[in-house]
Amino acid sequence: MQLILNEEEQMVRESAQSFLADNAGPSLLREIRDSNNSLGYSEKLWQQMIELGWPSLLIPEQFDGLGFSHVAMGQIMEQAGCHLANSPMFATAVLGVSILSKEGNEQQKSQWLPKIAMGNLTLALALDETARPDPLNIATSVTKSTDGFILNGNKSMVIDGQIADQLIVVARSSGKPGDRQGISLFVVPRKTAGVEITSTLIMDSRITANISFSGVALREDQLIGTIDQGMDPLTSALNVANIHLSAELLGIANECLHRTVGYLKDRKQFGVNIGSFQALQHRAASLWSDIELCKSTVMAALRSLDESAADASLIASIAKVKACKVAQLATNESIQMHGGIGMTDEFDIGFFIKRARIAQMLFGDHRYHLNRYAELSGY
Amino acid sequence: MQLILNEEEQMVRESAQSFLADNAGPSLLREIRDSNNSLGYSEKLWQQMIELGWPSLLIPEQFDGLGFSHVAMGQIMEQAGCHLANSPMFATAVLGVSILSKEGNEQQKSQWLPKIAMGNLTLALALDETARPDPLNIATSVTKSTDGFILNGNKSMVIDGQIADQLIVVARSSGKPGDRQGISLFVVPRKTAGVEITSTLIMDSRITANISFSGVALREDQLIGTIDQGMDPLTSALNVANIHLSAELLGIANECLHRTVGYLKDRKQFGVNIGSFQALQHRAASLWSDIELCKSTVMAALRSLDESAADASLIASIAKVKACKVAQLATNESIQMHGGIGMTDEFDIGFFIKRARIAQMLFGDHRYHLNRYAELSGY
Amino acid sequence: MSDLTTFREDTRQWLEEHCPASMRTYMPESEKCWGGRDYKFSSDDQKLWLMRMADRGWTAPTFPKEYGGGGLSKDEAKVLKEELSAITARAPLASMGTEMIGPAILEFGTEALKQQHLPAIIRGEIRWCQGYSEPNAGSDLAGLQANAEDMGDHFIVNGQKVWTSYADKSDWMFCLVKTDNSVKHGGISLVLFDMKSPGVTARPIKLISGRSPFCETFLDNVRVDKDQVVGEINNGWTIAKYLLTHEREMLGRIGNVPAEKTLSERATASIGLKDGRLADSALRLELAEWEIDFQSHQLTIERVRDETAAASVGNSSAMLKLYGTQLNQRRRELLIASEGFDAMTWKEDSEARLWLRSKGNTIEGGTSEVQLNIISRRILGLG
Amino acid sequence: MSDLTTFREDTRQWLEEHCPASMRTYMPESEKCWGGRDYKFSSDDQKLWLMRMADRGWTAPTFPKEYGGGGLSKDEAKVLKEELSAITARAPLASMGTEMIGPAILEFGTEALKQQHLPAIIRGEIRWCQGYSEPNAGSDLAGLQANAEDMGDHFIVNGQKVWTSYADKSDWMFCLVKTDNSVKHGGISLVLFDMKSPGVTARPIKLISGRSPFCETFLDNVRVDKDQVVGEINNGWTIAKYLLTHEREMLGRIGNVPAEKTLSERATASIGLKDGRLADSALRLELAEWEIDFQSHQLTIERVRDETAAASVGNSSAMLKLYGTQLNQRRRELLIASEGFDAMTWKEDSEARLWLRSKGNTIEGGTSEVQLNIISRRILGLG
Repeated sequence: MQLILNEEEQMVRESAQSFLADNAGPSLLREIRDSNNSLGYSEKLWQQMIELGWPSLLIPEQFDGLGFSHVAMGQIMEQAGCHLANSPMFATAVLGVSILSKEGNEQQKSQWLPKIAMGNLTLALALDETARPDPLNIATSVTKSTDGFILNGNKSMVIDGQIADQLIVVARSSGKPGDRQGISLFVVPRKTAGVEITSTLIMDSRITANISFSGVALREDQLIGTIDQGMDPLTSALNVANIHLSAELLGIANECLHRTVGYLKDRKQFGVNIGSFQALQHRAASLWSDIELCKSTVMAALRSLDESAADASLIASIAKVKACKVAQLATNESIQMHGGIGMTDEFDIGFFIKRARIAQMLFGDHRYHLNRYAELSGY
Repeated sequence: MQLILNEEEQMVRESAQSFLADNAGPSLLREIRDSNNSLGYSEKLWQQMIELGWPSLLIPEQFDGLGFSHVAMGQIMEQAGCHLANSPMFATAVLGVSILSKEGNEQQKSQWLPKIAMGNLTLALALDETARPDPLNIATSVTKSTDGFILNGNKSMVIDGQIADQLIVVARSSGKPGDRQGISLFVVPRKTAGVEITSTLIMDSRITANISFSGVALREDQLIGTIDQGMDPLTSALNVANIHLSAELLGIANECLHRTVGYLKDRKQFGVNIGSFQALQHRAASLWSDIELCKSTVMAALRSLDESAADASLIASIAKVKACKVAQLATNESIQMHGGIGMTDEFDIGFFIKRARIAQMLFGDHRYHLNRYAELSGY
Repeated sequence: MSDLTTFREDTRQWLEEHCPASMRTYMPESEKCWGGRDYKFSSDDQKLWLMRMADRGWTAPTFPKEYGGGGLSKDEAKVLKEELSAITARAPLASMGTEMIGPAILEFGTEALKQQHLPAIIRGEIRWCQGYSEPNAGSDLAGLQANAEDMGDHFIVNGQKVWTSYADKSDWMFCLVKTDNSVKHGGISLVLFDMKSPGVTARPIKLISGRSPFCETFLDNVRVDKDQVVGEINNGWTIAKYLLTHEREMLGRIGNVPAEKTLSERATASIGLKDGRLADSALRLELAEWEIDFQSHQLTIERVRDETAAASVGNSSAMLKLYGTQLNQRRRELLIASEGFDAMTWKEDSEARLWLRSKGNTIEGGTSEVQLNIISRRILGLG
Repeated sequence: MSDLTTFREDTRQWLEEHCPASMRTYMPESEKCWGGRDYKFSSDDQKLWLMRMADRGWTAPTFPKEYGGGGLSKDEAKVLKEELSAITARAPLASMGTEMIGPAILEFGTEALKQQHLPAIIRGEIRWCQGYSEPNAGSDLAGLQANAEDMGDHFIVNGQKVWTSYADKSDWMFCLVKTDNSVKHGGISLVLFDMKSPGVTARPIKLISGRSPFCETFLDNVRVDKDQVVGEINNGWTIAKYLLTHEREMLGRIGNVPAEKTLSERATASIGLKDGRLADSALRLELAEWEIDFQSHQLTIERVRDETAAASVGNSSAMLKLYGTQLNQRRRELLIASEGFDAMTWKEDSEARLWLRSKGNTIEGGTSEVQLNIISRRILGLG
């Protein structure tokens, strides 16, 4: 396995880096927040991303996509972390595309993927029903009807659910909450009778949706994959999601280190730069080392997605554990080393700790994945 | 609850401190080790302890003891940790006396306690059967015979088993390994037909015993307490043991800090005392703070034994978790901060890490007690 | 002992009769009683409870009776504390006066200052704030620059203070100023002035939690009479250190207030048990470790007090502050981990805000790094 | 790529034919092949395996063929490594020669030195040790004092080295000496000499583990010919730093050898499962965390190599050493925790000894503190 970027990936990384440095960053996020923007992201930034072809990155060429690697997309996610660039990218072009291009039938792929590639369609995964993620804990139900299915239930914390054109809904077609068997996936247009969407502002200034489905009628062709067999494709999609979230967390951690080292060189107390204090030096050095390890796991995890590695679940949990822990350390250390100023809303570092914590929690925090790793390893 | 020593306790502490500083210490332990002493301790030191009345400290006055507090005895244990003073004190005068004076009948008490007080009798608790402590995991069996019981089974890691005059044997009189019910305690003289004792040298230069019981005939009056009801008194005794081991670990941790701070002031590199490096200062300060917390839990735990607190199990686990973790940190940090010299057998610090680890493992390490604390707390 | 027993019984009975039922319940942060000129009591009971306790001087139990204090011995005060906590009585007053400047005036102030300030502090009539840190004097507090020009019978103070807790809601400030610029560190005095004095402006600072418990305070030609200097002029650093010790001790108890539910109760309610164990096995162990450390810290506060004859706990306060603030951060981490996304919505009463706020605990009142410096230098003799 | 594929196939086939079956098994520490003049092979297969690999130069795969090396490219060497590990082949040679002084001679030595030393290193005929640390020059290595007096065509060396790994079993030493005493740091040269030279005495140091992998080495009027200086006289510090980087990289891989069982397999065997989970819930999570960190570290070694064109990994070696040695300590902690008292008996092969030995990992080859200094200065630019 090559743990370095190839030329194409390097190009994507550099382009994301310079584009987001110029067009995103904490100041844009602050502006979005303070203007009570109801999207939770900048429509202009999203349009620019579309122009750059980012939503099409993971879409195969035959569906008008670029067919780039997960490693390439991971570079964008990492830079989105560095520059706190909110957008529908993750929910649509990473998570949604992964499900559709892997599980969708030819008809579904040709219907949706080209639209996504053009930036004309956004998706959201309606999965969680409880405050703590657990993909087995699905009570939302689908029952057979004469010409399709009826969907009932409630979803919370749906990322981009407030704007997505189509919802990918995880529902239980048989069995009871906790069962692996009996999960099915459906595409449901937001504008369907019986679908009710309310927005919730969360800590990192994004907006998520609570969605209720009351007797929503679905056609057969809205089913993605096989009835009752949705858990495996869902697991694959969550592995993809967690690995890309790890890339985002890596970006956040790295940016926090970078800003903190800059501050250590700048801030004077007792007549010297506080970066001359060995206790802070050692902590910064230790953080840098942790980030180096995180870089390697994220790179290997992204590469393993491209190589369709058999142990993707294990690798995803390794990457998420490492990225969550490193991001937690980096954000905490960056506030502590900035001192009082880091606690103020006027200063930027607070945006990073907020965003990091949401990304940590999404689809399972380090505790969840540590346990999952041990379980998958048979102990 | 008073978390300071009363006059009597202060006197015991000071006397233990000065006596052990003069008569024990790493050099004595080294001598014992290098002379292949088959006791694992200095007989002379033990005789001096007897003269000081230490074995009689916890024995009630009506049985010729001093009737001092656990807090007082804890001061001796702590100093024994500081000065690495091996002796039969712990197994006989702490663990053995606790069982006998709480669970023994009048006849048993008058038979054994005065002898212990005089230094004429040593005890050992034959409990563990597996490499990882678990008091419920008892397979050693007693079965009813015409005029008493028959004992069969194997015990390992019996502290002072190689020298004890009488063994307190934990055996199963009914039920199966893992059951709380069906545990019984017996006093068995070492010189009993069917008792075979072999010695094992362990890392801290002490000697423990593996003991096998083959068809050992026991009389009714060798039973301590009630048949099948031994688990509660055993639990009490292990609480006492773990709290006193915590005191010993506190002594070790404190001595390691003391020696390390001394070395930091002494050792020069780069033309300055290494104690002038802030990274080491902060680690030493952090260790000192942890030790301060440990002091408080040990003091409170000892006091709660004297006050027969209802939640002794919870308190014992708190003390043991804290003491194990602090001792582990202190011993590791002391070797690291001493650098290469700390790794040599010629230097003393290695004796502390070895002793600490055995005391940590005895009757459950921090992981065991952390789990036990959560269990006892109902989560 | 017998005296103490009598005192305990009397106290218990008095509390039974005088502590209103509504004041024996869990106190949300928003119902803390701060007192002061403009304070709006949240209930009649809150006011009654303050008045009754203040009448006995039990808002400042160990302060001398002559200034309105309780005049209790250290042991009696401990008994009072135990009896209050036995009925989960709310603290009648949260006050920088009784906790911080009051003890300093008692120790270092003139008789006139004592008579002027202590009774009002004890009765919760005047709310105080602390003017210490400056933008360029954080960890290096002694490097402060707020300048007090000597005008004979008074000083004219100019400068800027930062991180002044609730300056916008306080009546008076105790403030460190530079009265001798000829020395780099030193030449510092502790002065008291009314926040209504001309030239005082307090501007709230918004924190990452979205709240503003701190202010920037601008001092623009503020007149301070010389009789409002605590201790000697130019010798304020001694008193500052004394106050910092008090502050550390106070911050060591941060978050340590009676709560509706314990941490493990809240975690169990959110996460649920599986086979009798908290379903999140990693969080379960972290929780147990926190509870053990928390109890160890509580016991250490007690032990240090038992060991110390003086009112202040001295250098140990650095350790208590270091550990107590970390514990509060860990508490907040465990709470948001327990509650998951419920804690992440940006509502007014979101756990997220308390979690974010707690990140400052290891910075305010002297960073953890400063505490470690104090311990390694003053206690271990390193450096 | 096609060339590499061919190389892989050829290599696989050659290994299949030439690696003895007994050399494809887990290697206990005691069967490591050190080579050297007096080495006693533990089996004929061990000797055969060394000879066969040495004949191809694959004991030093990237060394030039002219000196007996394998002459492989970096990519080919990676393939060889993968193929060796695919059949769990034992390392044919453990050598300070191929790992440390060999690369230094290649980079800095004269042609004569290369011809004299490299073939013997590659064939495992000469075992080397490293004379760096001194009693008063540990972390402050550049403060060393061993003195080399210039006698025209040779030096006379006097001094004491410490922590010399296996000096008592080695044939030659590469040694840092002071050739110019007029400067405090600097004036250092790297010299080579035979351990049989008159005046060299090696005395094993007993460690807390009861074993003696290190020696004190006394140098008493030891003659060293000037043609045995590597690089320029007085410029040895440059080469020393190069070698330290190599050493760090090597130590970063400490404990990372094929084992009979993985850590979690050993823990499961000792502790057992309960409801499918390791019965010790705290140890279970520590184990998972270790395995995750271990894999992250392995991937980092790989990534750093992929990123670095040069043979050496440069400053990143400090991070690899820092983390790798901590991981080995954690491994040993987890092993004794898993095995409990079985690990505590003081037998010759006790886990206790390996655990105690591992405490030195974060000290030898530059303490963790030195590594953190290197990272903060050279990489982060702090200080």
